[in-house]
Amino acid sequence: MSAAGAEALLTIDGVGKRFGGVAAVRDVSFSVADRSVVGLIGPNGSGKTTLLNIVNGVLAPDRGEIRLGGSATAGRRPSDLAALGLARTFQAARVFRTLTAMQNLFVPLLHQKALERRAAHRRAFDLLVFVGLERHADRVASELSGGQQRLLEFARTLVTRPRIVLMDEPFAGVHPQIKATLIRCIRETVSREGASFLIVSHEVPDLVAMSDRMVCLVEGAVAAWGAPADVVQEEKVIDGYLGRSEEPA
Amino acid sequence: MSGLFAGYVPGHPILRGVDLTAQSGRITVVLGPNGAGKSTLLKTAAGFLVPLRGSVMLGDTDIGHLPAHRHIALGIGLLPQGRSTFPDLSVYENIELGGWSMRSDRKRLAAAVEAVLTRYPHLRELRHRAAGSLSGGQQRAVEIARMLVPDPTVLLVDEPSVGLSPIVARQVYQELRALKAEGRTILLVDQDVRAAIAIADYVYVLGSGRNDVEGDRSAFEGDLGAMVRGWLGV
Amino acid sequence: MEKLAGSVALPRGRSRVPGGARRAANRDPGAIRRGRCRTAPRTGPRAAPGPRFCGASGLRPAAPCPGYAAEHCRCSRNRPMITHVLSIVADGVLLGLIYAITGLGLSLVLGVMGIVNVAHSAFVMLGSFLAFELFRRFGVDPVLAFVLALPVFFVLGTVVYRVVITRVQSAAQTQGLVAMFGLMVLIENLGTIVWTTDTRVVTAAYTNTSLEVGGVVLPYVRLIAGGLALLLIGAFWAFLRFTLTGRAIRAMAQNPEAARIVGVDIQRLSAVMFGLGIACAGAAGVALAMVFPFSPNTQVVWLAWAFLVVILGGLGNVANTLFAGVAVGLIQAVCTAVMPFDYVYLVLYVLLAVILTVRREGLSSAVRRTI
Amino acid sequence: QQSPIVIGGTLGLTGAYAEPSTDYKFVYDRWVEEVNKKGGLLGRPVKMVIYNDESTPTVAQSLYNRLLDQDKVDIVIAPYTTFVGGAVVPIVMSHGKLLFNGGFVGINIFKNNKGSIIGSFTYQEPDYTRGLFEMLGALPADQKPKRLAVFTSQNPFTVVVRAGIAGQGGVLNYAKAAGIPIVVDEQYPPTTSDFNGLVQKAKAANADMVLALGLPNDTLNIARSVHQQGMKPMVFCTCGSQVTTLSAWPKLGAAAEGGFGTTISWPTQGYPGLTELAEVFKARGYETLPTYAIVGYAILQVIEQAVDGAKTLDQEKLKAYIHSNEFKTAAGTFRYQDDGTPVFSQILLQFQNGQNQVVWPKQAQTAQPVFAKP
Amino acid sequence: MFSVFLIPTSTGSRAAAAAVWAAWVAVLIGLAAYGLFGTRLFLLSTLATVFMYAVLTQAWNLLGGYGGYLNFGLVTFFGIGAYTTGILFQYYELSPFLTAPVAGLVAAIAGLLIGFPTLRLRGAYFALVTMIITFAVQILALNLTITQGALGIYLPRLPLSPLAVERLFYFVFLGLLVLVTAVVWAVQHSNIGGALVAIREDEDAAEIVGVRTVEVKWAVNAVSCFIVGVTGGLYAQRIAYIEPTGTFSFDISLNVVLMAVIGGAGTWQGPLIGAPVVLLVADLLRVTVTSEVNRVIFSLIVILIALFVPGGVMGAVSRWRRARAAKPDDVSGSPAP
Ligand SMILES: Nc1ncnc2c1ncn2[C@@H]1O[C@H](COP(=O)(O)OP(=O)(O)OP(=O)(O)O)[C@@H](O)[C@H]1O
Ligand SMILES: Nc1ncnc2c1ncn2[C@@H]1O[C@H](COP(=O)(O)OP(=O)(O)OP(=O)(O)O)[C@@H](O)[C@H]1O
Ligand SMILES: CC(C)C[C@H](N)C(=O)O
Ligand SMILES: [Mg+2]
Ligand SMILES: [Mg+2]
Repeated sequence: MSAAGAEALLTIDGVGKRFGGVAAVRDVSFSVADRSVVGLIGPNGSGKTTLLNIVNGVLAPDRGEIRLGGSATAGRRPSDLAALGLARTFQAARVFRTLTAMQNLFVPLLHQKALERRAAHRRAFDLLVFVGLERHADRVASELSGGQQRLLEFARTLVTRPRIVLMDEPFAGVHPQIKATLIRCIRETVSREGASFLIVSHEVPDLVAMSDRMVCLVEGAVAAWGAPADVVQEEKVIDGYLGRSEEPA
Repeated sequence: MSGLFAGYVPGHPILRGVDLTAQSGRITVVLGPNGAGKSTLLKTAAGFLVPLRGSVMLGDTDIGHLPAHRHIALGIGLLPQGRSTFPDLSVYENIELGGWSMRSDRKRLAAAVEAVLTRYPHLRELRHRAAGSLSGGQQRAVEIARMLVPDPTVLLVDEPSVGLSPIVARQVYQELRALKAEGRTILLVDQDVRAAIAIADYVYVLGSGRNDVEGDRSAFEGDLGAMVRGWLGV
Repeated sequence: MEKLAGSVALPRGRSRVPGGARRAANRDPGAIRRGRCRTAPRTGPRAAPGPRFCGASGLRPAAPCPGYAAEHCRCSRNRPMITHVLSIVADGVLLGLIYAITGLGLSLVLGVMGIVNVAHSAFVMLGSFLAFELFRRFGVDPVLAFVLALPVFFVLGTVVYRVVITRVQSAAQTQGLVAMFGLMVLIENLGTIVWTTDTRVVTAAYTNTSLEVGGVVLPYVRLIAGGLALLLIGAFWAFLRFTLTGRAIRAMAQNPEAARIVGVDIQRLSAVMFGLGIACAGAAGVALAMVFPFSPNTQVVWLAWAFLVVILGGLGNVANTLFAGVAVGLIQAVCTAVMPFDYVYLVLYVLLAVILTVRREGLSSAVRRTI
Repeated sequence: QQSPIVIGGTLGLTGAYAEPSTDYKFVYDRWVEEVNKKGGLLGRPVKMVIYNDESTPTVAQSLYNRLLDQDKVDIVIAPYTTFVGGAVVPIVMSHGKLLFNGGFVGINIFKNNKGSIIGSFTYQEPDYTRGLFEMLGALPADQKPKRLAVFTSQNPFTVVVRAGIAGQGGVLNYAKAAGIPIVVDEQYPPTTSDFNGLVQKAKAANADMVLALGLPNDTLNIARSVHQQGMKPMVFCTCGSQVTTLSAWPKLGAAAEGGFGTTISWPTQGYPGLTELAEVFKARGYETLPTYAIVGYAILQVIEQAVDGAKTLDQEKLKAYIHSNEFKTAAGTFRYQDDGTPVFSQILLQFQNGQNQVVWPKQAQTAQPVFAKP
Repeated sequence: MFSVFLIPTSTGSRAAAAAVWAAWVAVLIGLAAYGLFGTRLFLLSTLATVFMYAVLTQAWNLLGGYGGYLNFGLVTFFGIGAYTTGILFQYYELSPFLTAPVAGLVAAIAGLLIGFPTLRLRGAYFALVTMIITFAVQILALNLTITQGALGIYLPRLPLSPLAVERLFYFVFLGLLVLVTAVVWAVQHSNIGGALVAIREDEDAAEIVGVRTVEVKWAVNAVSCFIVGVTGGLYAQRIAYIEPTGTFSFDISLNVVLMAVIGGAGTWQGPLIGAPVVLLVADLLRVTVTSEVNRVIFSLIVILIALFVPGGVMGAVSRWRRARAAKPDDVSGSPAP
């Protein structure tokens, strides 16, 4: 298990977290390099969301350390981390229900400098066009369908030009065609804006195709870490996660 | 369902003339882009939305105007999109409440809960945990189990595999097959086109609140990519 | 508190005199408050040396009032300390039970339906007048009235639900609040028209008698009211915990949409729930009428106590409502015994705010639920 | 038909301090009827405008503005209770009107307005307990109470009942003069709901005299607690409001027995209108004539006699007339002092065998005071 | 900490928007004209009270309407403001007109101190704790020497005719209202407004997407308390007699919430509509139905509004607008190619 390289943007080092009797995350270490996509897979309840919550500052780890761009994140609030360029989506989409789609994209811009903000306003609309919500720009978010809310959330993470984005199952419930667009978008963001992504998804083939590296959690611990093609070949991963009866669906 | 109009804001239908038949004992799949109205369709069928026009028929009776809780009594179960557990109740209590419609017969209820727990043994292990503390996938499993307690004959299933790991997702589709084999009627909405079509008997595609394409599974199995592009009008 | 009072600088170089500055009080009516004589020593800003106990009896000395230098200690030595402490505890617990029952209905309605039922006190008032009228017209004992109040107010509650709440439930919480506010004003003023604003008392045969156990005096009305409170709270606790309907009610509180999905008739169950909440309010009104004087205007003070209990106990949590009520009662009794009464409520409120903020209620569960 | 003389004011018909307002209202209505039957004032009919101020000072202010400006009332009468009344005084004064005040006490407010407020309470806050202490003062030294407990509501008038003004009057000063030491001296917020703890304090201090300086609800509450705690103080006085004259007092049962209280006058004194008033109230189910009915009626009698005597509605002339004449009212014969309050007079009542009896002053006595033996 | 930056809005036709604006301006001019030339004392004084409550409601609206933090203890800061000017007058004979900003400052500081623990509470807990704090502060006011306890503080009435006094306060509160409304408008149309709504909808998510929720709530609460404190300070001069029971009356808090909700919480127009509706109706009833029946009728009206105008007047307006604006085509989602 290779730990963080010096240049890594996000380093997760020996992180553990228990909820009462449940060890949700144990001794997890891996890193997300600058300008890269890391796929995070693992069976249900293996601790993926919990890990994102820890990285994100929502939960404090029991042990271990997270480093973002070289500095430890311990004790920082989520909004501090957001200011450092961290953005995320949620497993169950969380949009601001009474704000319009457009206004939803403005929320993350509150503490940005006025100039950047003006630019971001323009960018916001482009992002809506991109995820296909431009016709819904002025509709309140609660009136969007489940998939549309997810797309809106996706757009919301990108509006601030984050350095690293955590995504919890961004493709769930998204139409295959749009999913392809999103994947393209992610790759382009990496190459053009130099952002990094840590993506949780159960859609393994897509993830394999887009990730630079991949990590698999099983029962809270890292079961495999490395090149995507290798990870999905690992016995442990196949046994615990993919199953073998058919080829991965 | 025929000529169905339904929506959330008065004078503002989302579904505009949908015709759809779910053959009894079959799996009928509904596909469509985000926002096409698939979930709206299921909600209408489950009684959460009252059709503005058109009818929802169960056998020969129009159930469109019955309140939601009557639908359960008629054997219609809904697995909604998104998350719908009771976070502070235990898993057991969550599942037990699935049998709310059988509350007058406690013995039957207890037996039904028992049967479901036997069917999903991993939930039995979790039964004392608060549902809100489970992972996303575990909660989805609770919801599926909860839906099955009253032994519904018609299942309205909205994106069942979202958030489930591949193994479990596959199990879910197998489960759906098994449920069909037990003679239940299933109306399945899904974005996992491949998996859905694989178990479908008949497929509808919705676009913008209207029927778009429909046909047997065989018609869809061929060139999936082309079909997908087809609905999008690219 | 002394600090607070003392830290405010008196202007224009007026000297600070221990026990309160005594100013030439022409344009200054405040001066007449200054020469206080109190049970607790209040000698100057920071001089209070904490409670001073008087002999072994644990009683407070009388304050050194101007002119009564000889009267520093007024302790009765025939009441041992233990009796005194027990009296305070008994007083606190009995009072706490009354607080608990006052908060119960409010907690249920707020916890389950999310409605800040400011009309709670109005139903309490109606309960009190039910007891009053039954007693005056038919000589019905308040204990019986308590039992009768439950079905009567249950029906009243479901009617109010059908007429008012159903229409506001889908809208925001504030809408329900406004409706309940209107209802409160309506009921209070109808009450004023029917019963006028005169203060009323219900005096049953046992009202003016007390039970004395080892020097501790327990008024019968308080014992009875406390017992009834315990019974009612126990019944509700069991109901919510052990019956399927109770679980459905809790489920509804957590996720109404999902409750509909499993086939719960939300409207009906909510009506039941609201009815139960109002039944509690009515019964609480009867219990209060047994113990305290009341009028259509004054029962609103119980709203504050009910809210206090609810926030301390947590929304919709029956067992905690009981503990919270008793805790508030005990704190009040103990504070009353050891400090000037005019600061007791302040201490109570501040303590409450502190407990609450330390516990940070309502935060943790929100995180767990949705992320 | 001439245009009517309009008398206007507010009452807290609803709200926290509403209790006596219905009594006032009843008396006002009755008086208007009487006066108009007699042909009105100055030959003009009398009309009374009474708004509901909801026991709220701001509302009362706005309503007095309306009364003075829109309704153009000729005579202004005060609302009930000091904290509402205190708020309207400046408004009435700035319109150059007299304020006929049967609604509240407040010696400072009277003084500050130099006789422009005409009162009908015959004793102001510092004097509330004067009668009681005068009666006790007449007792032999060894029969006086030895330990006094005082409970005071934090209300603008009861705090003065307790402390007096500038060293004058008030329980603190009277007790000192009478040589009765104070062993418990507690103030409570107006919203206090339970007094058991307080009463226990008095009991623990072996108080043999308990003064409840509060409004009706709290006073009744204290009375009941005192009884339930098994205290048998030699003197228990409801010296804040005139609670023993209210309908609820007898309903306390055993707890009411022996309680002292004050009022302004007593039907046996035969003041004009008093007996009739008492009868009317008896018919309404009141065992005792409420004090509020007396002061409310008395102030209207002052108005009636002043207007008839001065033959004008001009406020300055009325003021001059009032300050230089005597008025025969149900509250006694008024001679006004410079500050606009009538000369002191008070009746001390004790509730004996289910009935109020006058126990002081001697000349009005209907029964001897009875002191419980602790 | 953050700058106000107006964000573009794109709904509605320009002509209609212009008409609405024109109507608002016309109302304002009409009110100013009445203030100058009107001679009815009662109306002037009632309107001054309406303006005062509208200011309070606007201030409440900032955190309560947009942010969803239902403050049931607004009167705490109102009372603190009133007592600040009252005490400054009592001891230093400073006119409340001079010291009103100080009152605002003191209230804002109190708001910061009280906000520190309470703003972490959510939902009903926050509402109830703010209410309890009012009671606590009221008891302080009853007990402290400097406030003169239950006796209260008298301020001299201004040496003007009653009409001039009311006219003065009419304009003082009207001016304040215009100012405060402008602030609220700016907030609504800036990122802060969006952030506040985000906090109302999902505070954790707002924090995670980068809103410094604590700071935002604090700052907005302080601004709100400042406005309320200034208003309270001026109120003390107007009523000329402050004492704990009335100045810290829970009714004031409740009334403000009522007005906000009836007008439409979370919109800048809501308080402008809610305050007059509630107060004028109540006043009209008070003078037409003089018995206690007036409150019965009032309460029935309140209940009917709650039942049939959900979301308040502005809620009804926006629903009507949306129903009109929405073309059926809008509804169908078709994703971008
Ligand atoms: N707040 C909590 N309290 C108690 N246990 C928790 C809590 N949050 C998560 N857990 C437990 O920790 C484990 C990991 O949960 P987590 O949500 O991280 O899984 P996951 O990998 O995201 O799964 P999924 O793919 O199903 O979303 C699970 O067993 C879950 O039940
Ligand atoms: N509560 C609501 N109020 C108003 N409009 C709504 C509401 N929910 C959904 N809509 C609208 O109805 C349309 C259909 O939504 P629906 O949820 O049925 O889509 P869907 O086909 O299930 O999409 P997805 O695949 O994204 O879940 C969408 O345009 C959406 O914006
Ligand atoms: C000022 C008034 C309120 C006083 C009156 N004597 C009372 O008893 O209440
Ligand atoms: Mg997860
Ligand atoms: Mg859907």
